[in-house]
Formats: sequence, C-alpha cells, structure tokens
Amino acid sequence: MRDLTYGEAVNAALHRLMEELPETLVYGEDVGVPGGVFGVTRGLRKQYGERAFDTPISESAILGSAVGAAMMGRRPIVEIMWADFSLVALDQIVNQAANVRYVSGGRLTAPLTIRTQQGNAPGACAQHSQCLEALFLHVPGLRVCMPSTPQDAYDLLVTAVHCDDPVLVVENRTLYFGRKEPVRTDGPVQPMGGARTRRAGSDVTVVTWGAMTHQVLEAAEALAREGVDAEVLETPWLNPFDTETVIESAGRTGRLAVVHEANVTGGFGAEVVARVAGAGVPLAAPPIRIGTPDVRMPAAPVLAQALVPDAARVIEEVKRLTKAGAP
Amino acid sequence: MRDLTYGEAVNAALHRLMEELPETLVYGEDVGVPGGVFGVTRGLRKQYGERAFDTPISESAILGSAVGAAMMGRRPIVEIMWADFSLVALDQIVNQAANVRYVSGGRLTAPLTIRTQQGNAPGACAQHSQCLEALFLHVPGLRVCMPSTPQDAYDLLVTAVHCDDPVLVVENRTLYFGRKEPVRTDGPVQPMGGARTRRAGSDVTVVTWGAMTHQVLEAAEALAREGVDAEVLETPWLNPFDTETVIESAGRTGRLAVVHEANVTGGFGAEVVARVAGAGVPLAAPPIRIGTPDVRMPAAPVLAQALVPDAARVIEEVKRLTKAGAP
Amino acid sequence: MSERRLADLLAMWRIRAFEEKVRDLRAEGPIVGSVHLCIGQEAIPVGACGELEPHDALFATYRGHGWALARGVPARPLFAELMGRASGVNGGRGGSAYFTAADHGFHGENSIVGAGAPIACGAALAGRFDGSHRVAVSVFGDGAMNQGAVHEAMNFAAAFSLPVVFVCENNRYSELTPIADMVRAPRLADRAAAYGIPGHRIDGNDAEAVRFHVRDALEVAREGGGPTLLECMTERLVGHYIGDAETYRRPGELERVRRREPIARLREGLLADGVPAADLDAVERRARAEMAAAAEAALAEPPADPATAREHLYA
Amino acid sequence: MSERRLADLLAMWRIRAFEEKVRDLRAEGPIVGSVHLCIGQEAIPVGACGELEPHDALFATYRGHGWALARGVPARPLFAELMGRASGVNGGRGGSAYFTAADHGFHGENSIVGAGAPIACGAALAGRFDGSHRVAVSVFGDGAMNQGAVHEAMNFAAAFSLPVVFVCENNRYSELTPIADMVRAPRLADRAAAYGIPGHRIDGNDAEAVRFHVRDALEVAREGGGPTLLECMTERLVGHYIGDAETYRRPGELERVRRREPIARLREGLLADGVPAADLDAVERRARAEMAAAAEAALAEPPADPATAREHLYA
Ligand SMILES: Cc1ncc(C[n+]2csc(CCOP(=O)(O)OP(=O)(O)O)c2C)c(N)n1
Ligand SMILES: Cc1ncc(C[n+]2csc(CCOP(=O)(O)OP(=O)(O)O)c2C)c(N)n1
Ligand SMILES: [Mg+2]
Ligand SMILES: [Mg+2]
Repeated sequence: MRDLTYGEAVNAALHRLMEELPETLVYGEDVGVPGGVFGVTRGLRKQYGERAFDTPISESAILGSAVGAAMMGRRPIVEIMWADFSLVALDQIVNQAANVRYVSGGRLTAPLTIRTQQGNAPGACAQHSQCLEALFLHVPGLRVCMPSTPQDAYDLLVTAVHCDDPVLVVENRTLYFGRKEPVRTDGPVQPMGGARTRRAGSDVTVVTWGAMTHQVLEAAEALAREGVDAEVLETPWLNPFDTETVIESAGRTGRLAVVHEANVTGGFGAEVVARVAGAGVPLAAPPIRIGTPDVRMPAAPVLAQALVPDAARVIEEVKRLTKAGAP
Repeated sequence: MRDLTYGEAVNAALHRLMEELPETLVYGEDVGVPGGVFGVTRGLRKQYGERAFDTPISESAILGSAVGAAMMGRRPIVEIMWADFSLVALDQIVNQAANVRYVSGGRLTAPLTIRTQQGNAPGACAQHSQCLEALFLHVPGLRVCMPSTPQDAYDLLVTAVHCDDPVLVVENRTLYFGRKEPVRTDGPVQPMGGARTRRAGSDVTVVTWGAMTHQVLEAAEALAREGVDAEVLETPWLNPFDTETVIESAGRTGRLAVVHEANVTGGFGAEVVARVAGAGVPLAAPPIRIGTPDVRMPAAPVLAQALVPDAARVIEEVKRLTKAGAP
Repeated sequence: MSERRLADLLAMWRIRAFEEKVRDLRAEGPIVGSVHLCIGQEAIPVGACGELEPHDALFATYRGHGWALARGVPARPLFAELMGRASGVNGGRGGSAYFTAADHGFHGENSIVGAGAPIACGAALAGRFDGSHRVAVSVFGDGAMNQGAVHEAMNFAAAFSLPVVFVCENNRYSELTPIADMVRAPRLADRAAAYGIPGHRIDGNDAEAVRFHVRDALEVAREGGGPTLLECMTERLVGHYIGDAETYRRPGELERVRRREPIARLREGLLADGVPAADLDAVERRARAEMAAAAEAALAEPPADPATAREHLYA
Repeated sequence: MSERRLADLLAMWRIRAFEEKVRDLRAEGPIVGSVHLCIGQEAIPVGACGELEPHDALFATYRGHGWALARGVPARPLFAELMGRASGVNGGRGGSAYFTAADHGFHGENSIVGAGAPIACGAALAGRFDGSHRVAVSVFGDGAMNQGAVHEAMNFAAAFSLPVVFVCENNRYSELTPIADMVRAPRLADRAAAYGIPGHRIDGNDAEAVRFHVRDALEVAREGGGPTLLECMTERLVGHYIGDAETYRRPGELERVRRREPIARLREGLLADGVPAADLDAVERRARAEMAAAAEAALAEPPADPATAREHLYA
C-alpha cells in the first residue's frame, strides 16, 4: 500500500504498465518531457525514454496513430488533455478504433487506451467543462470507465491497458490533487466491470459515477442524519455496465436516483433509468435523474454552481424522492 | 400541392429558402455544380450562382465557416454528406455552434442549418451506416429533427433555416428516391416541435422517428390485423421533443415501445423511456426499446438485416409487449 | 526489362479484370451497395507494392481493390468479401469499401477520407519499437489533401521522422468536383515543403516511374530519413462510384484520358519493343480467366451466417 | 512618427498593465480558473488592430485579452467578465478564455486550439454577400499550425480567395512544449506556399513591422487577392497559464527574451530618439492608473445573477 493522490495513482499505474508491458507507449500533448499539464505522466520520459513522448497539437494524429500502433501490437496509452478536445478527432475513436476488431472479424485488434479528463472546475469555460461520457457510451466497440478514487484511478487504468480493446479512461482534474489515500499498487490486474457499493442502504438507490460520487456520498451521510438510508452504487465501469447490481438494489430499495455531472437529456442516466424500467423493477416512486440542466456551461463560478449538481441538490431531490408515492 | 419524392421535397425547400431568404447560402462537398451526390441540391447553383457552391473535403472548414457566416448574419445551409463524417469535425458543432448564443448572452447568434443523412442502406460499410442523432441530442444549444415524409422533409427544413439557432436536419438516403407524394410547398413556416400521430390506437404507444417510421407503420397495420391496436407517434422533432404527447399517449394505452435505428444503448430511446418513467406514467408492462443491437454495422446485407430493426421485429416485440403483464 | 514490364501488364490486367468483373456483379446483383473502382489507376498499386516487404503496412481507401490485389491478397476471398460471403477476407463485414487483410500486409481500406493517414503513422511508429522498422504506406486521393487528418499525419510523421510513404493518387477529381477548383496551388506534392519533407509529382500511369519513386522513398524511410509525399498523377476511366453519371466530364476528356491510361500505354510500349501482340493478348486473357474463375468460385460459396453478426465486437 | 510610437507604447502598456492586474486579481481571488496572459506579445495586437475597419471581424484565442483591448473593448467590462460580474462583456459566461465582444468587432476568443480559423473564413465569406467585404483576422499560436482545422481553413480561404489574414503568434511554445520539437520545418510562414498564398515571417515584437505587414495583407484581401499568413515571432514573458512553473525554460532564456520584448525595445528606441524618460514613465503610469481604476470599478460591480444561468440557450 502506498499513500497516493488520485493523480499520483494514475502516475503509479502508468509506471507499472510501462514496466510490465513493454509494448506500452505513452504520448500526447505535453505528456513527455513536461510530464503532463497536471503532472500525471511525470517521470515516464526520464525512465522510459522514447516510449513516452510529446506530440504536436494534433488530436487526429494522436488518436489515429494510436489506432495504427495498436493494430500492429503496441498498447499505446494516449492522452486527450480535455474530453472536450476529443471532438476535433472523434472519427478516430468512433469510426476507426471501435471498428477494427469487429470488421476484421477479430483478425486485427486495437488495444489502445485513451486517457482524458473532464468536467467543470471553477472558472472553466464552456469548451473546457463538458462531461461527454454519454457520447462514448453510445458507441459499441469501446470500453469506458470513470474512476473517482485513487485506488480506482490506479486499478481501472491497469485493467484498461491490459484490455485488448479500445478503452476510454475518463478522469477528472478536480480529483488529481485531492487527499492521499492508501493504494494497493502490486495487486493483480482487476477484472473489467462491476459496481461498487459505496454505502449500503435500504430506502433509496443512488447510482452515480465520476467526481459526482463524492457529492453523492456526502449527501448520503447528510441524508442518513435525516433518517433517509441511501444505498450509493458507484459504477466506475460504464461499459461494461453492471446492470444487474443496479436492478437488484433498486428492486430492494424501491426507489432510484441517478446522478451525473453531464447534461440530463441524453445523459447515461437515461440509459440506467431505461434499463431499470425495462426490467420491470417495481418502484415506489418514479425514478429521478440529477444532472446538469440542459444548458451550456458559464465560466463564472457563481453561475456554474447554479447548474452543476452538488451535495445540497442531491439531498434535496433524494429527500423529495423518498417522500414521493407510487405512480 | 406538388407531387414530390422526399429528395425532391428537400430540393424544393432549398429553392424556396434561397428565394425567400437572401441571406441563405448552400454549400458542401459536391452540392454546387454537381447538385449533390443524391441530386438534392440540383439547380441551386444555376439559379443562385455563387450562393450555392462546392467545397474542399474539409468538414471542419465547412462547419466552422458556417458558424462564422451565421454569426455575421448569413443563414448558411451546409451539407455533411453522411452523418458519420460529422465526427471529423464535431468540435465545430458542439464546442462552437452550440455555444455562440449562450456564451455571448444572445449578442451573437449562429443560425446555421446542417443537412446530413444517415442510417444503413444495403451494402453500406460500418463507416457509412451509423445513426448518430443521440450524440447531437445530448448537446444543449442545438436543435435536431429527422423527417421521414416528403412533406416533413420540406417543412422541417424550411423551419430549420428560419430558426435563429443551429439546427441539424438528419435526412435518410434510403428515402430520397421513394414514392412521390403531394407536398404543400407554399404554406407558412411551420412551428418547431410537435409529434405526429401517424396512427391512432389504444393498446400500445409506439414512438419512433426517421426512416424507421415506415417500418413501424407497416408493423402497426399488420398488428391491427392480429387485433393489436397500436398508436404510432412519430417525433420528427427530437429537440425540442414533444414529451407531453408521448406521456399522454403512453398513459392512455398503458404500454410503450420506442423504436429507432440507432444502437440501443445510449440511444435517444433511453431518454424517451426515462422521461415516461420519470413522469410516473402507470404502465401495464415494462417499456421496451427496439433498435440496432450494440454492435458495429457489417457490410453484407444478410448480416446487416440481422441487426437493423424491421417491421417483422417490431411486430414480434410489440406483440410480446402487449401480452406482458404489469411489473 | 520487358519481363518486368510484362509482369506489370499482367498485374494491371488482373486489377482491371477484377474491377470489370466487380462492375458486372454489381449490375447483376451479387454485389450490393457503393463500389469505387480504380480502373485507370492500376499502375500506382502495381508500381508501389512490388517494393514493399511483407512486414510493411499498407493503408488504402474505399478505392482499394487494386491495392489489395497488388499486395497479394487473393482475388477469390476479395470477391467473396464484396459478395458478402462467409469466406470473404472479413466474412463480408468490410464489404467493397472497408475490408482488411492484415495477413497479406494489407491493413485496410478506409471509407473516411483522410483517416488512414494518421493510422499509418501509428503503424510506422510501432515498427520503431517492435524491431521491425516497417514502413507504412498511406494511400489517399487528391481531395483528401484538404482534410485536416492528412495534414496532422504529415506533420506528425515529419516531426518524428517516421518511415511513412504518403501516396496521393491525384485522379483530378474528388467525387464529382475537380481538385483544381478546390485548391489554389494545384501541385499538391509541393505541400511536402510545409512539413520539411520531400515531395514529388510523378507519372502515376507509369508503373515503372511509381516503382522508382516508391523505392527511393522507402530507402529514405528505412534509413531514418522520415516520410515522403508522392503525388501520382492519374485518371479514373470510370465514375467515382458505380452509378455515377459523370456529368462533370468535359467534352473529349475521357478520350484524352484513355490515351494516357496505364494499360494501353504499356501495351503500346511493349508492342514498340517488339513483343508480339498475341503475347499481350494472352496476358489479358489470362488475367480475365483468373478473375472469372475466382469470381465464380466466390459466387458459389455460402453467404455470411446472420447468426454470427454480433460476434467479435469485443475480445 | 514618434507620436505613433508613443501611441503604440501606451497601447502596449495598457495591455501589459491589464494583464498584470489580472495576475494580481487571480492571485487575490476575484478571478478564478485558467488564465492565459499575453505579456511579451503586446506588439502584435497593437500593430494589427489599428489597421482594421470597424466592420472587420477578429477571432482570437484564450490568449486574447490584448487583442480585445487593442480592438477597443473597454477594460472595465473585460475585468468584469474575468471576475464573473453581470456587467462583464458576456455577463461572466465567457470568462478569461472564451469571451466575445462583437459590438467592438471582437468576435471572440476560442479555447479550442485552431477552431477559430474556419470560423474566421465564414465571417469573410459572409462579407462577400452582405456587401461589407469585411476582412476577417484569425489569430492563433504556433502550436495551432499543427491542428487540422487550421489547415482546412487556410486551404478553404485560399481556394475561394477569401479576405482573411491569418496571424500566427509564434511564441516558440505550445503550452510547455517547444514548437521546434514538433515540426521539421521551423519556418511556419513557409506553409503558406502549400496553399498558394503569401506567407511572411515578421518581427512580432515590433508593432510597426506588424502594422506594415497587416496593412499589406489587408490590402491584398480587400482587393480580392485572398488570404495571407503572417508568422509573428514573439515570446511570452510568463507561463502558458497562471500557475505554470515554466520548468521547460532553458538557462538564460528569459533574460535573452527580455532584451527583445516589445515594450522595453520601444522604450529604448524612443529614448534614443530623444523622448524624455519622464514622458515615457508617464505613459506607463497613465496605463497603470487606467487599468487600476477599471479593475476597481469592475470589482465593485455585482456578480452575475445565478437566476439567469439558464437564459439565452435558444432564441
Ligand atoms: C471525411 C469524409 N468526408 C467526405 C466523404 C465522402 N467522400 C467519399 S470519397 C470522396 C472524394 C474523395 O476524393 P479523393 O480524395 O480525390 O479520392 P478519390 O475518390 O478520387 O480516389 C468524398 C468526398 C468521406 N468519405 N469522408
Ligand atoms: C484542440 C485542442 N487541443 C489541445 C488544447 C490544449 N491547449 C490549450 S493551449 C495549447 C497550446 C497552444 O499553443 P499555441 O498554439 O502555440 O498558442 P499559445 O498558447 O502559445 O498562444 C494547448 C495544447 C486545446 N485547447 N484544444
Ligand atoms: Mg481524386
Ligand atoms: Mg505558442
């Protein structure tokens, strides 16, 4: 066990992967010599030389070359500095990486890992604030995860790079410099998928992922003090998604809230609700979704705070949910 | 009234718009002199000269220049030949067009219209077959519609171009050369939004959009012959989406199926189901979603047919739905 | 010398016969959907592929049948692929415009204009670490030169001296639009200077010229000198896709083009060199017979099995 | 002549004083988030903007404060914008890196590298139809030259002879990475040849040189001659963003850079021409006082109202 921040845990995973998988490469804008704008790739260039390098500001070239290198047996780990920037080169993820295995009938594969980070942070503009996981989750052929703890930041990345398919690891820059936590860095490669019961409870099931997990856990503690016993399920793996655990929990508590930072409409919360509804899970009240309302993100923190869900809003809405009656 | 195919209706709308709005421009790859790879922009170059033109194969330049021209008071109508190709330049739609009005507080606007077409057609490869509306529907600031009839192909485009915000009009190439139908081409600009009750019914509500509408209507007729009275709601406008009509209908019939050609997971069907579930509409059976399973699209028609929903599958699944009991 | 030219002739005839067969099969029904033929452009793949090592990687476009054949992919599973047979190189999943045959060093067609160029860079990059030092060949059209991904790829390859040969098949049209109307500086090879790499405009209807320049570019690449851009001037004798009405052709254009086309030219040259017409006719007949047999065999093979349609999405 | 140079000095001092004030406000709290200062690069906006007509359009980047000021956007609503006040040019919605002030011909910053270049093409295109024949100026950094969108924009503008002036501020770094390591041909202006348009590398620390070349490019553009690429060599005296540890700097680098920086250089020149030091000091003081007053006024203004956060998404 090592005491690591979330960012340090990513870094530790990268070091381990470079060590244990000689076919890994780490590259992207400023990730080599400077060690990353968030310091997350620090030390790799020094230790692994040419296997870690800086690139031009060319997301299509970064992602496309990763697809090509992966086809030829490398395991590139490339960084897209902000998820927002993936939109200049989404073709390489959706039309290229996701098709390699399927179209070739498994004769070619594309085991690349795309590390990115997303979400709002105080003062960030509309072009540096989006949560875009739903876009990737609509694309068959990709794997997607969103760690929220140092241990998961470590484990999920290790699993992603060992995976033989393209994986997006969506980190969050507001977590990089958080509290240090003990992280097991010498464990085996964890299996892909699965939900984490971050808090057991019996009154309501709250499903969440990414940085929002921390808001939800804070809310759950506050709710407990008010007599509402929330079960918090974090689903750090969104593809594959652990539908069974969510259905089991929602069936047991009879109430479901899904919380994500992404805009509500078309967010992955809709998919979670649709799966639970489609499974015919009997609920005591209509399921709710808590997310950023359907609006762009303003830079002024005072405006953004009115939009991005926080613990207070989760408390309020979940409380209302637990009081609501059956349809 | 003029007898027009779907493609001719689009063409007629473009001619009307060029006529009545001098600030329109029509451009994209092969849309000028050649009149479009599907002939949909035929005659514009001849009639309106420089206002209709061909471009390099540069989707970022096409979309970006449309944003800039729209900011300065033009109403560009640009074509992205296949929705799949939008992925090389999605930034200009999501990070640029969608932000203009919001970030400037309404001081700048971006009244551009993006015409594209999507979906599978026999023999089309994985990079020319995707239904991507869910991606655009997760982006606040965009308007999105998907006409399925000649009249709507005409009306929706006219409305889109008159709209003061960025609008995506997602057509379907399998419809362009379909049956001629009488189209009213001299009517007023239709309001944005609204659902179409394509068939009234009392046993089950089937919500659908795009080319799938025709499969669903065919299925509904067959179902009627078997004693299942399906209400078919087409929602050609997906943003704004007419949630009220869907909820009213589902509440009345007690059963809900959503049918789209897009992949199921993360498709807009999830949003529709989540809204109905969230509204607490009492249903006699769990809602179902019918779409392309979560897989890439193979080129061989015999393989693709096993994936893309058709009338037979809609019949089968809706029949099962009407027999299913309450949760 | 005339032996190699005869071999070139055979290789080009194979491609043309393949494409003409495809055209027939598309008209008759067994092939469905959008098909882009390379009739008239055969000298480029034939000239280029002979110089490649088995471990080199080749990335083509939807107009890639000729490249696959020149790279050694057998015609039968190619026909099968286009006809959606289980025995196709991708079991019918790729189709005419998006198949791969990595076993033969053919790393795929691509139906997104320009998208293959960055992918080729990655294949070259991989070769730096796996000890193969493979060269990657990236093929695209004139129109693709205006796509951002191609620009990024050329700079990426140049900055890192990656062993990539960028082969631009300039057939003067991007679909239905003349490239001359879409650029201000029509010599696309000159764009290489922007990246600090060599660029040459060459006669793409002459397999020997293509061979010479590709060999040179490969040498530079293998010696660590980085990428080269080759603009191969050519013409397609057919539409952009099967069904293209070719309304954009100017009067007399196709006639002029036919005088330059690679097969007729090479035939003329060989005749002038004294090769008997009968020998040349035999080459054509042989190629046609091979392709007819391959197509017929593929036609008899069973279609892809719909029950397998969901397989191979993930590991 | 020395009058204009004094005006340049004042304009540059205004920008620098603005930026230094922003730095303070970022340290003290009223400004939050990522901020990219243009300290050291002031001569480019000052030289360029004076030549623009009110109806011309200007598209800058996240490093755009100086461009906005030089274009005539008042400092007070800019400070207010950065501090999230209702009175900000966008009511706090844009922030430091993504505001617009179209009333002043400032069509916006952009926080996606390279994305502004195609948008500028559209503004120029619009001018062809609305009778204004406006010129659009597209500003971006050296690193942006490797972004596909910039390539597409340059070709698009060239092919259609659009009146666009592409201003590349080459400050030798893309964030933390030297541009020299990311390209093989370091003279980015030479890329203009790829598009068949003029390209010039100029001294971006000399407002007069910038003015001359921008004027020339505007003339070409207004006469229908199409776009020009100007590579303005400069240096930022500060980090990429506030908080950048600048570990990438080489020993002595900043000292050398400071000898070239535009304000010190112009001051020296004016001193040599006999302008009294006291007059020059007065210019600095005046600029600082103006900016201090503007910042203070903005600071006193009410914050944006959260109740308005959902407004203006659609018409
Ligand atoms: C990104 C993208 N944009 C547009 C298209 C549609 N399209 C297919 S082929 C083509 C023309 C390509 O021209 P060129 O690069 O010259 O190649 P050629 O077809 O002449 O071989 C276009 C525009 C596409 N497939 N991908
Ligand atoms: C498409 C995209 N990729 C990456 C980034 C992150 N990023 C912001 S500024 C920057 C460096 C830009 O360098 P340059 O173009 O030289 O401009 P400068 O900052 O030096 O003015 C990068 C990589 C971004 N904003 N957009
Ligand atoms: Mg071409
Ligand atoms: Mg720079």
